[in-house]
Amino acid sequence: MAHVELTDLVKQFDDVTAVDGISLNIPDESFTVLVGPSGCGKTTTLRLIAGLERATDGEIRIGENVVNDARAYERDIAMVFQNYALYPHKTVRDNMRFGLEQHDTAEDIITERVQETAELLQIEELLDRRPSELSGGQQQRVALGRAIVRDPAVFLMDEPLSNLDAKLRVQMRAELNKLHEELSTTTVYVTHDQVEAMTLADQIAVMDNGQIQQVGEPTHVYSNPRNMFVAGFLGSPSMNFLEGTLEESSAGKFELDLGGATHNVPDEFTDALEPYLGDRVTLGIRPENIALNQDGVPANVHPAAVEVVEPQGEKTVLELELDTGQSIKAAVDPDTTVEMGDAVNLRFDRDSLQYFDPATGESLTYDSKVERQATV
Amino acid sequence: MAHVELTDLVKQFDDVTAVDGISLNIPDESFTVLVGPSGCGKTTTLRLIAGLERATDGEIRIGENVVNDARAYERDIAMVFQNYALYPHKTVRDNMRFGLEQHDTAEDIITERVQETAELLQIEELLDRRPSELSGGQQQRVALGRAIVRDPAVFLMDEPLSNLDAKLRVQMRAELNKLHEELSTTTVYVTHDQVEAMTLADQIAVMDNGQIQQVGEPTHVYSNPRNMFVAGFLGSPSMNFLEGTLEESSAGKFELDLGGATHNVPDEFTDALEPYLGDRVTLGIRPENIALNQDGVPANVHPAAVEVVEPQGEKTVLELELDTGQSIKAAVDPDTTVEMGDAVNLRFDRDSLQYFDPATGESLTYDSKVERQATV
Amino acid sequence: MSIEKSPLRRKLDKLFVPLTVGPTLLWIAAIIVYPTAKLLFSSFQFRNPVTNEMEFVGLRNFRRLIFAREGGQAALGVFNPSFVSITTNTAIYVGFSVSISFLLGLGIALLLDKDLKGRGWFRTAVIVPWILPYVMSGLMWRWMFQSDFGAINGALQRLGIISGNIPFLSDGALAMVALIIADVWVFTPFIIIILLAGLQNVPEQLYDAAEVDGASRWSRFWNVTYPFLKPSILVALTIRIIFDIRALDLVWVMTQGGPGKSTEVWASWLYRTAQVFNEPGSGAALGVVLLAVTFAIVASLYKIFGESPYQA
Amino acid sequence: SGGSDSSTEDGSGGESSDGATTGTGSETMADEIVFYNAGSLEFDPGTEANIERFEEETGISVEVNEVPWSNLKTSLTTIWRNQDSTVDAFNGPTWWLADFVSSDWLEPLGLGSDHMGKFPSSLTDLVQFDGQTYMAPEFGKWGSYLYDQQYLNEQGFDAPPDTWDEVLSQGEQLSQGDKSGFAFTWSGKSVFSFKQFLYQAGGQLFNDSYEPVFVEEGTEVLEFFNGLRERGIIPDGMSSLGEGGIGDNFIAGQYATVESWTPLGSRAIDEWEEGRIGSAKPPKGPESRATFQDTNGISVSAFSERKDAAKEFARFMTTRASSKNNMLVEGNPAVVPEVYEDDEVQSEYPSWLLEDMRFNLENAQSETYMAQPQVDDYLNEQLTPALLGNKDPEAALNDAYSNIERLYQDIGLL
Amino acid sequence: MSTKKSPLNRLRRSLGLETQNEWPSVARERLLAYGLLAVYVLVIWFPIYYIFITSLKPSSEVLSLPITFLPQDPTAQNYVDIFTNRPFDNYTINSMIVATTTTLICITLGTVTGYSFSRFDFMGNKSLLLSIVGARMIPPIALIVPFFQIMSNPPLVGGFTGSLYDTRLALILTYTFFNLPFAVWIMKNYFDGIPESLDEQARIDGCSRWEAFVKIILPMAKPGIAATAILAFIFSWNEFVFALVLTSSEQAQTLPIAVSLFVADDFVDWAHLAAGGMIAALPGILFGLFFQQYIVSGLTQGAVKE
Ligand SMILES: Nc1ncnc2c1ncn2[C@@H]1O[C@H](COP(=O)(O)OP(=O)(O)OP(=O)(O)O)[C@@H](O)[C@H]1O
Ligand SMILES: Nc1ncnc2c1ncn2[C@@H]1O[C@H](COP(=O)(O)OP(=O)(O)OP(=O)(O)O)[C@@H](O)[C@H]1O
Ligand SMILES: [Mg+2]
Ligand SMILES: [Mg+2]
Repeated sequence: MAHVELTDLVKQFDDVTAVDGISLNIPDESFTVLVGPSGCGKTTTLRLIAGLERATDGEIRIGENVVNDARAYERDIAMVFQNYALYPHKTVRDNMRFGLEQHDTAEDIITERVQETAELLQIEELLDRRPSELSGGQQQRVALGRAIVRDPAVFLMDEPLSNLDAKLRVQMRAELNKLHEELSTTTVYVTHDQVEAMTLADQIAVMDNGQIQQVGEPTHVYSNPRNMFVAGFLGSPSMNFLEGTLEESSAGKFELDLGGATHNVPDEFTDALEPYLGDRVTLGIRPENIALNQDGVPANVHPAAVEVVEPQGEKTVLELELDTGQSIKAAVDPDTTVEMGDAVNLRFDRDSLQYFDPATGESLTYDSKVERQATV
Repeated sequence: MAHVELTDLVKQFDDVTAVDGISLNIPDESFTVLVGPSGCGKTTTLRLIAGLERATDGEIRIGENVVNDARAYERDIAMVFQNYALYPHKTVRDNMRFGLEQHDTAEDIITERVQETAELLQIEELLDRRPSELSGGQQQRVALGRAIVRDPAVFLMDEPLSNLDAKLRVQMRAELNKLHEELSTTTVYVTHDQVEAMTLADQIAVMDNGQIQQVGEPTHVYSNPRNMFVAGFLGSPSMNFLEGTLEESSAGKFELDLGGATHNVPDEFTDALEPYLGDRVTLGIRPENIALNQDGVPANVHPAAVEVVEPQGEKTVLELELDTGQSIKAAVDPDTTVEMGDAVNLRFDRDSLQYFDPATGESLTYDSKVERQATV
Repeated sequence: MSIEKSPLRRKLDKLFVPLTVGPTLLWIAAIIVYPTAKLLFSSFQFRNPVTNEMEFVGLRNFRRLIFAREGGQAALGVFNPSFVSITTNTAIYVGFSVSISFLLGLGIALLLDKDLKGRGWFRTAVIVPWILPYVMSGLMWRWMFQSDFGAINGALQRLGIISGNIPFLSDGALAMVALIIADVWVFTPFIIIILLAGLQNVPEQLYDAAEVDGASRWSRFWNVTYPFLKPSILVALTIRIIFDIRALDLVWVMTQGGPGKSTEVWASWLYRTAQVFNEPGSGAALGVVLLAVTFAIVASLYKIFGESPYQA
Repeated sequence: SGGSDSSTEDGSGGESSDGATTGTGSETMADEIVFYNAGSLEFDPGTEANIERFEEETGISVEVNEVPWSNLKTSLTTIWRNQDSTVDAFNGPTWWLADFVSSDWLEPLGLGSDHMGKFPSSLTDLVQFDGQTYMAPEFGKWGSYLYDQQYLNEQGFDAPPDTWDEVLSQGEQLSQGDKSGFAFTWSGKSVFSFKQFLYQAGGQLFNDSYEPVFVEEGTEVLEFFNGLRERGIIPDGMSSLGEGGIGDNFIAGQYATVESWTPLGSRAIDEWEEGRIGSAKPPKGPESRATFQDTNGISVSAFSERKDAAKEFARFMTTRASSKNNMLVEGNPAVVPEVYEDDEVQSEYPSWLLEDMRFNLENAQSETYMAQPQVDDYLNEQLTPALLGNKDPEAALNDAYSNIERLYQDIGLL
Repeated sequence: MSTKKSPLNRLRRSLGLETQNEWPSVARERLLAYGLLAVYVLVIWFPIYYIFITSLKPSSEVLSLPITFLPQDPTAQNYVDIFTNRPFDNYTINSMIVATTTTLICITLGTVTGYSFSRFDFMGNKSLLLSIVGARMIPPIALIVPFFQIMSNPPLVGGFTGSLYDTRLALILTYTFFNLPFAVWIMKNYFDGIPESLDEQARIDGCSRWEAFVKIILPMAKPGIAATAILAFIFSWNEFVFALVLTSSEQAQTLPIAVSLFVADDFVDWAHLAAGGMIAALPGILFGLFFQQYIVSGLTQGAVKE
């Protein structure tokens, strides 16, 4: 096992820069998840680590060695491909044996390891079938098995659950979790499913446009996004953004003029926002941090009209129109009884407020929030 | 516009009975959603209504007419296919015009209707493009437009959103909702996505094995499933089932002996469950109706050990093992601080309890619950 | 809602399959089934050149075709030497040209399967020999091999490799070599196209998976490429062998089976018997044998390469 | 058509007339005929020139249809089996006559002895059946014996070998270095070469009652070849050399003597210096000095609807004048002996060559026999290994014999 | 990252020979592949080049030594000759008519039948399709005897008694035998690739089966039809054996026969043969150069898909 270190890594395809200078430290035994929208360079990063692509620039280090020039078969890694990439003409057993055979492992060790791994994944009875005779979830486990059986320095997994239906996905996610607890092999995991990212990761790296936007613990990143991209990318329905002008009220408090409504900035952000007085500032608030407040405390309460009510079973999502004309979503308790056209007052949870520079998208309050959390 | 009525409809393919005698009333202007697991006969039902398949038995009525023998082109319906089925060699405009032309609509009316519909769907600027030049969401709207422009008696939609990514799906779902408000065309909608089903439907029909298991308003069906299939099918994570023996306690109360733990049946179910005393009974409880109760009131509190913690952003899903060894899931607030291995007490929300006959899967308390709700 | 009543439109709709499939089936029956039946029938007949009548002779045509003629009686068990030598020629011709063009085609297809710029151009350049008329190709090669003014002797002499001219087409063994070269030239493009299509069916990710599994190039070929190529190999070999067994064009315009009988193959023998000797019965018998051999070869190829990687 | 039957009868009775009034309803001659030629007319400039003359003089236009040589006999057979009248006349070798005549597909040409009398009897025998002429001989091709006078002189011979024995004895001395003493055309034509030597040996393929009789003399022929090969007199690549190759090599000075087709003489005259080429009568075999002849002639279809014009065409193309013209234009040796005395011809060719050509013409032999292509094929099949020394001559010929005999039994001739 | 802009570097980049972004061994192999392919292409095109220049040489140059690899005195005379002295116009017209008609029949029947096989589950459709595919396995030469017999003496249909021997019709009928099963198969596979939901959508839009097929599916099948048509055309245009057997005069003989006529018993007129050969080869070369992708797709649809 080994840690992986990427330094200023670049991968250029003809006219596309798929990976645009990323640096990322993947500690030994960690479970690092790469997330990001489609085309942001997640797969390419993984393939660079695997040695399936050659880096245009930068350095890849696995353990102590710089491996830029080593081919995939010379690196001690195992990869789970998005669509499994099982050999369709080989049995499950032979699929699992293949990698070991290629590494000149002794016959009895191969047999033993395959048997062990199959037991671990509960696929012993499937060993003599071909991939086409397996269900999606079983194939998935075989793909995992093929990687695990090798006991490599690093696991790379490229959206390994993306083809499964919701139920199976939840199951497999749990199994992956257990597996990592057991084996502790350094793992780099790509997904575009946030729930997966949040639940599996020790460390999450949010990518966009070939660059890493933010790295950190999942819950940390979720509640302290560095910029609007990260803020908007994580969470569903995604964070609401309201843009306004930052002003100082007669009472010396800061407030955001939303053009028809006013949002009062909690005091703790005053320091951080001071430099931006008079500028345009974007307020971010997650739907689940908005509460309906029909009787309402006057401060930070925004009147709005209910446009769409989407009961989703465990929660109900409301689409609302603020008095300012802006649209906003709120996720509320399923037993909340509102109907289309109702007028409601919204209360934003003050602990969950975020402020961004609308021009650059950078968070204006990241540092102060993180500091504050650290002191709490 | 028209209502659709299916009576004892059967469709037999060689040795498969895809639709096995369903009767369903689809009221005029309603939005009826068919849900059910893969292969349960949803698509076949839709195709029967469309006239793309011929019924083996039973009757299909659209408006006042029995249409069993009418060919697809003779029924006044429009269908949106899962993969849109846009004509790739025609422009958006011609895609939309085609159906009207086939129905010998006057040229000026066609032009007008296409224009109106395009505006409604905000695809005016796309009218001269080909489908291959559109994004998935735009294609989706064109497919809808092609159906809408016809102003048919009935809309049929077969998993029209299944190819979209999560974000776009949410958007499109909202648009469909608005559209139906505006046009009020009778719509039959197939999906296997529950959120879609819950949010769109006036009426939801849950199918399994070619038969309709339950029909009703979405929230009604969600909270009052007729059987374990419906109960388990709707909701994610799905409902927990705990099987035990129904006994009468010394206090004259009913309780379920779960083999090591006891669950107290609320009094309101006593009447309904009376006949099953001494029998095996399955208790159903949704994960979101389970609360952690670390200090706990003794009644209906079940001690459990936390096995997996899956923070999912807006909620955290726990996998727990009851003292009885049974596995159970709970969905709790994201700021709940539990860790693997913690011992907790679970409290089941008594309003949300369901009781089933484990042999037939039928709900034992459906009638009494529905009655009670009616009186409230 | 309106239910349109248009009986004709409905009726035509119901007759869709009979109307679209019927004519073709009748046609195919007429042009394949009927001639095949007639072939069988003719193979039991003999045309008497004196009376010009077709006489029924039972299995005589087959006996004479396959068994020895000595003593005026068909001696069972001893093969007709012509049959043996022509069969040998056919086997040499088909065997060498198919295997050479297969290996060459596989090589070129593997090269073309690389991610090359201008691959379309190469493919165009490579495909052309196959779409020229075989007659023109045959004559072209006859011209290339012509002993005095042919380009091959000319070039070899100019390069100082040979001094005198080599009589390619008038020496039995060399004529066979020339024929095989022409055949390889004509048919390799076909192999290339089919195998290239097969290569493109190999899921790219399996190469990646194998590489990650530590497989060398050779191992990747056998474990990934080959299983996916098998169906294409099957098609390429089957069609190629059938083509060669039946190919008269090249042989007829290049050597007419000569010199002597050294390049006579089944196809040219059949043509000679049926047309030049005007002995349709024997020709038909040979045709029947050819059909049987073809089906046997196709069946055995399917045995060897038939399994697709996705089959259980 | 009913007309064809009656005209066949008519023709059989009108042998001595010149054919001007055959058939019913054909007082006026058709102004067009269709003529099937073997291969492209481009290779028959003599024929082409004569056709032009015919069209000019008679006003009948000739539509020439070229059929690949290997396919002509089959095409004609097909056409006639359907009693189709598309062909009026064709040009082909004498060997096909037996099959065609026995099927009643050819129209007697009604050429009297005034026309036929100018051909040598060896030739008229070939084209007449039961006293009727079915083909008008147009031009011929036969073996001629040529030698390199200069080289023979250098080796101390003033004359070429005159008999097979001399070919063998002189040959050894004449074969030195890359020079061969004797060569003859072989490739693809082994049956023709074989027949030529067979006639020189006094044999023939069939007797009058259709029995194959070639084995005895044929064995002598093959043994003669064996002698040539064993003593290294014939060139090594012999089996591979066709007509063109033999000619080229002879012109290149690789052979002392050669038996080949007549046109090679003209070529040597053109390409060699004066006096180097010599010509002689074919070496005498055990019984005769005969040569094989390959004569092309013109026949008329029994199904033609324009028989009169076609017959006139056949006659015209084979007059003395046409024969001469053909020889002058194309170098095809005339089949009319008188032509060799013509002044124009004499001025074109040396007299000694003409003399030998005429001798060959008059002493040529040939046969017409049924199922010719198959018979030739059976022979060919055995001759090739025998000529290469891979099969015992007698065994080979016996195999051919039994195959041919069986064929004739099948046909019902034996 | 520095990217040098010299033309050589640009070429190396565009050919994928640079190593910076790729494993050196991959770039090396690619260079080798270019080399091998170039050699192969040169070798296979040399004979075509040689016969082409032969067609531009006067006969005297063709048969003179030493042979020349560039025509000393290029002339189009051979081409003029074959159209004036020889009826190449007739042969060309015959070839056009035969190939075009065969192609039309094959694509018409092949398209409708292929469509039905692709879309309908009718009685015995599997085995019918199998027998159509199996028909492709029959070596045509085995059938020259019956074809010859049938064409020269066709079975009585509708009182017709004539012979089809030596007519273009005979060739057309015969060529459909090679091409129709192939056409059905290619088109069936092609239609399989067009989602059936489009037909259904059309029917929902108010089309009958026929209208859906003609108005929606057929326009989409154009590339498949083109591939089928090109292959059928080339096969018919190039066919030799049946043309040799079934025709005997310029009223029906096609170009391949015309070219073979330059081969006489003992002499070949190479100069004119080369010119005729180039004429016969022209469609093939043009199709190959401009429609290569259709040929490839037709062949793969027709062959590889099982
Ligand atoms: N071989 C290639 N040649 C050219 N461009 C490529 C290649 N591979 C990837 N790209 C481009 O690089 C960018 C990043 O691709 P990558 O596959 O890494 O995205 P991703 O983050 O994995 O996306 P997804 O979530 O859709 O899988 C994309 O714009 C893609 O089009
Ligand atoms: N044309 C057909 N021939 C035979 N069986 C069929 C046919 N169409 C559907 N079936 C079978 O009928 C059953 C119901 O199919 P249907 O397509 O209606 O399912 P579905 O509910 O739409 O499933 P999914 O969610 O996977 O689309 C399945 O078992 C299917 O295999
Ligand atoms: Mg990816
Ligand atoms: Mg479906």
